[in-house]
Amino acid sequence: MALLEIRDLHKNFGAVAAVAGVTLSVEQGSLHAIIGPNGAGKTTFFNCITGEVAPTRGHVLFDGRDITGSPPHRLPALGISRSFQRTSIFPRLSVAENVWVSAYGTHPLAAGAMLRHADTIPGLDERIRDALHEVGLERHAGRLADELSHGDQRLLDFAIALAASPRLLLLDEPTAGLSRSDTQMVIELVERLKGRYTLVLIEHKMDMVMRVSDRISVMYFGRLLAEGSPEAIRGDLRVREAYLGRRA
Amino acid sequence: MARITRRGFAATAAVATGAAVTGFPYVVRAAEEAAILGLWDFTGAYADVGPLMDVGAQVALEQVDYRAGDVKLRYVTRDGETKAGAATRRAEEAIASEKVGYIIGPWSSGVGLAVSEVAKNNKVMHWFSGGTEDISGKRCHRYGFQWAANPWTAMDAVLYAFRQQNANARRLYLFVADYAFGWSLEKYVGNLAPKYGMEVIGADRHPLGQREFSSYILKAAAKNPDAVFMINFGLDAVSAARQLHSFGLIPKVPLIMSWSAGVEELIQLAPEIRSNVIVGTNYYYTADNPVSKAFVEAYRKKDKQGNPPGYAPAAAYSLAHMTIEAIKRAGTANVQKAIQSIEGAEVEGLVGTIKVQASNHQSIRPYFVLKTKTPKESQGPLDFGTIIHTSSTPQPKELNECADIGKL
Amino acid sequence: MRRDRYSFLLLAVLAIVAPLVLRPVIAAEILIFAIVAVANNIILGYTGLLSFGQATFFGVGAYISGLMIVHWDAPLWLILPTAVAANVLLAGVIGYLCVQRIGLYFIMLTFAFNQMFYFIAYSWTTLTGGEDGLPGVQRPEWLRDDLAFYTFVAVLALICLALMKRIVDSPWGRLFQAVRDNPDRAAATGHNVRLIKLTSFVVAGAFTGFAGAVYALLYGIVPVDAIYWLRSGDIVFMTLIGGSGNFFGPVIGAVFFIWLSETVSLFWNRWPMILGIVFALVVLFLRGGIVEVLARIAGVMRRRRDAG
Amino acid sequence: MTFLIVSQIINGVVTGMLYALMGVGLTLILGVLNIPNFAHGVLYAFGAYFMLAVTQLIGGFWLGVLIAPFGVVALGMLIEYFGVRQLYAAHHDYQLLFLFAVALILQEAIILIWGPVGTSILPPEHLAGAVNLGVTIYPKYRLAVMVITAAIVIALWLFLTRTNVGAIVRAGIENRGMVEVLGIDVQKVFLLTFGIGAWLAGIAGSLATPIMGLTPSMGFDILPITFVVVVIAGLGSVVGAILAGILIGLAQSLTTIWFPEAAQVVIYLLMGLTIILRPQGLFGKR
Repeated sequence: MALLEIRDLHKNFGAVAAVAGVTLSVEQGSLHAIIGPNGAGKTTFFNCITGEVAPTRGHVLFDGRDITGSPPHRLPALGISRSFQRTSIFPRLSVAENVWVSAYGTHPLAAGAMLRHADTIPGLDERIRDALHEVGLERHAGRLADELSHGDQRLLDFAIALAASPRLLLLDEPTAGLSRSDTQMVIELVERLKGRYTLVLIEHKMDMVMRVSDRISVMYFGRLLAEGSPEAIRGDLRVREAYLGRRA
Repeated sequence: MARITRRGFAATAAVATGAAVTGFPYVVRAAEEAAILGLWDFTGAYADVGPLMDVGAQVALEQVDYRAGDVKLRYVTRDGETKAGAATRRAEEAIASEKVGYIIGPWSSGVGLAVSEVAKNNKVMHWFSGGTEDISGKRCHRYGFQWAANPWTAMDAVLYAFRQQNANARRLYLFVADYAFGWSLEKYVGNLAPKYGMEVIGADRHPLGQREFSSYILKAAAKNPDAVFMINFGLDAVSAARQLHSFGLIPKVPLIMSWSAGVEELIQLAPEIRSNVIVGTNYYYTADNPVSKAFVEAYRKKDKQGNPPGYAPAAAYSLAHMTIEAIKRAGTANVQKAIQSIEGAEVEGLVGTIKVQASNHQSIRPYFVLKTKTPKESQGPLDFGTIIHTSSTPQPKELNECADIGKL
Repeated sequence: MRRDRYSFLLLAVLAIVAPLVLRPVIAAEILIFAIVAVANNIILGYTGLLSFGQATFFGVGAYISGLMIVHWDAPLWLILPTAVAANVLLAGVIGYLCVQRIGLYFIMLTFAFNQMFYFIAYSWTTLTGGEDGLPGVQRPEWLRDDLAFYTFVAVLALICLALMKRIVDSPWGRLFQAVRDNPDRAAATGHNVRLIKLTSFVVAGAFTGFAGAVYALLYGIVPVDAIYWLRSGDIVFMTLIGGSGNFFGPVIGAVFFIWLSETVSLFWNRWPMILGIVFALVVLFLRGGIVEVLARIAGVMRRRRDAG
Repeated sequence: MTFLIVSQIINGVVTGMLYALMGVGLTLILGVLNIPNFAHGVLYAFGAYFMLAVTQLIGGFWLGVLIAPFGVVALGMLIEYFGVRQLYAAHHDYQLLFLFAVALILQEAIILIWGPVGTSILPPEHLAGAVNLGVTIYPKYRLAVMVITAAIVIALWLFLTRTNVGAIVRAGIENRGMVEVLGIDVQKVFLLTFGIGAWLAGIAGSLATPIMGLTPSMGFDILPITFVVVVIAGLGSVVGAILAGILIGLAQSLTTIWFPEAAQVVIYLLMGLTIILRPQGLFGKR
């Protein structure tokens, strides 16, 4: 069953069509990667899903429900959570507080507990601990997020996304700008998450995508060029041309 | 380390005690010394007159060598900032730390009224010189005194003098600064004009601090008035006069600056602009009396440019002078006695005889009306005009709003 | 949390000592501005929004309180809640329009709205007294005495500070900080950023209006400069100079600001220049404010003690 | 009545052009440096006072108009170089607050140097008095100001659209990142933009002297109006700033015909209306 469905999505910036009619569905529990050379429209496509950009035409359906044009802050409550390409954390809050913000955002008590002390809201501690445990940052819980290393900050970004207990996790180039060892760490984390969450991954690092994905969609000039299993994509001539053509 | 801490603590305690003593409000005043607070606007909208007023007050105190009879006078100043909030706070502070019993100033009516409340609450004598009629009207109290002429007196004098000069003028167009002072003058002009065979054909209120009068001027010009009658003050009046000139309305049509600072305003206007102007003012430096002559001489020595004093320094001088008189007549620094001694008294002051009305603390004193000189007539850059009329006709009793001057 | 309790205890002690050292009305004024500065810090320090229009709420609070006393002789238990409610409404409307825009635009809008309300207050002389201010705001009988009034203000100020502390410690407070640090991330974690900004703005507006309402009682007059934009500048100044990174910093800032302007103005007529210079230096070199200085001194002393 | 309205329209355009000069300067600095220049008003005041200094020391009205704005440019560049530049790394709030502090300092400096009492400068003799336009009489000097400011606006437009430097400044407003990518020394662009903004404030100040006179507080009086111009125009729109300036000038002077007390409030009402109906400003894209 498809958890996320995109139907004929268009996005124009003036005369430029950044996304020109993409249709695709993401199966529950799968890791679906969207790749493509720079400028293929991946990020715009992604932003259309997260609500940061309103599509010109077309629909986004989550769990059968039309969420086209929902503002970003509505999505976590539905079960959609995301990480950011550039590490996006709250630098002047502690690591635990960073995760708290996300856990509280989808907390059922949210409205009623407004005037309690933030740290005494029942039910949050556990979720914060779990999220930090998942990425291995428990021992840094009390530290200021700003003081973490670059790689740890990226992990924190993941923890923030996970604390919302999402059904769908959108990952926007999770290894961009990371060192080799940090990249490895993130890949391992993604592999750990695979199967437990439905994952949409935007990447242009082919090797990583080939290694972790269940299914791959290739975008090129705003359109879907090809879609299929990693093996199928690897063998696809058009994909090869698109990548090689750019390189040449 | 421990020793330092202990010493530090002792020092802190000493400072705290000292401050507590000086700062505590209910301290017995030193015998026969009176502290006078000059609350002048050194910053804010009236920052231009603050320093001049300070000099004016100093002249008055120096003339008596800081003594009023047997009482020693101490003069302190604070910045009123042309802000009621700051001025009241400073007054409170000075009353506490300097044991001030007498306040003179500030310049602005709004701030003056606020300070008047402080004076009333703290039982401190307050002399004020600004345009508001409330000090001796609606909000009169036993501790507040008004030195400036009553606006009714002023408008009556100006209209009378203008009539003498321009027998055929009938139609007046008013520019009115939009605040309480402006309205009450506007009201009086409306009431008094028919008495002198004139009528108000239009009046425009402009915000205080207005610098752009062209639209008001065009409106006035459209009505073809026989005179432009301005009820505004300071830079507002100067800007308006300047622009009236650039539109060619004056000097063709006479201009009346009904409540003017005199010198301080006229000095900002080029001689061409001020060649057909009737100026009403609380003081002009050619006033023919010995107090004024001595003051002008002493003031010009102290002024950086040697300018003669205008309304502001004269007011400050006179406020100090009246305060000194009150203390001298009482023969003691006791504020209540000083107030009783000046109530109903007649003082030979800067503008001539000043009678302090006991019923509302309004000074009955001459108001001056000048006719400016044309560039040809003028005998120098500081020869602005001739006094053509003075009047001290008091405001009719039924118009005064001071119901009860209250108790000490 | 224990440290906060000590801070409050220290504040209470200082509040008791203050009228012995200062004239009660001046001490009361300092406390009133302490409320305003701490409230401003909820927007500035916690939410990361610079408002150049806090005088709007201060002034409106003051006018409401003044008018209710002058015209209806209304009791305080009615006046103070009315002032708060009105400012919640006003801050809601102004805030709603301002938070639509971010950054510089937000600042300029708060500033321009301040100016708009100033001119309304200024021009609507029949209501506000305009330039002359609104006089005759009599304190109720039991507050006529300055010391009694001070005690009243001190109690209110401590309650206000405690309430604001409660708010910044609540989930709202943490969300304010999240929005300050990273609005996009805050949105992506399920929070309505504009609503959070608006809440912060309204909270600050309410407390600022409350302080304004009390201020009207202080000298019995509501001066028009209560609502002038330069006062908004002063409020930002107090907040920053004390230290916007700390809840109690702005309290120190309010004390320092009033102390500085009082002392310097005694010596030099051009004292605002000194204020400007101090402010420029703080912005250039000491963005943590006085709190940072104190923290550094404390750090040095601790290190020295540890060494010795 | 017709002639009153006509003359008020001319009048509104003249004052509006002065607002426009201020607004454009503020917009340029805002667009390129991303700071609302709180010292913009005080730069305007310095334009007027430098004008006073030149006419007193050297003499000659037009010489003053020529020289004084460059004094302001020097002042503006000093502020940028020694203050604002030191704060680029910090949040832009701090730059703004620094400029606010500078405004306080410079306003006091005016009082220290030229004294607290206001003064005035007469228009040059060949522009003294008024001229009959048929529908209304109107001061010659104000008409001259209208022509001069229009010329300045056109010259500025040509500078921004036809020169390389202007193109860089425009690029800076559109997209600051691009300027950096193009390999241009951003710091120089900032300094230059601040200088141009200061020049515009300076020329507005010096041209305004015969109309508005000089007072130390004149900068703080015009600053809020300038902000409103930019808010109504929309962030970073030069054309918008010019039109918004004229719009405000017109609104102000037309209001005085029917409701003079509201002449000041009306510009803020206009602003409020703009924000409600078109939050990004009349010409703003962002």
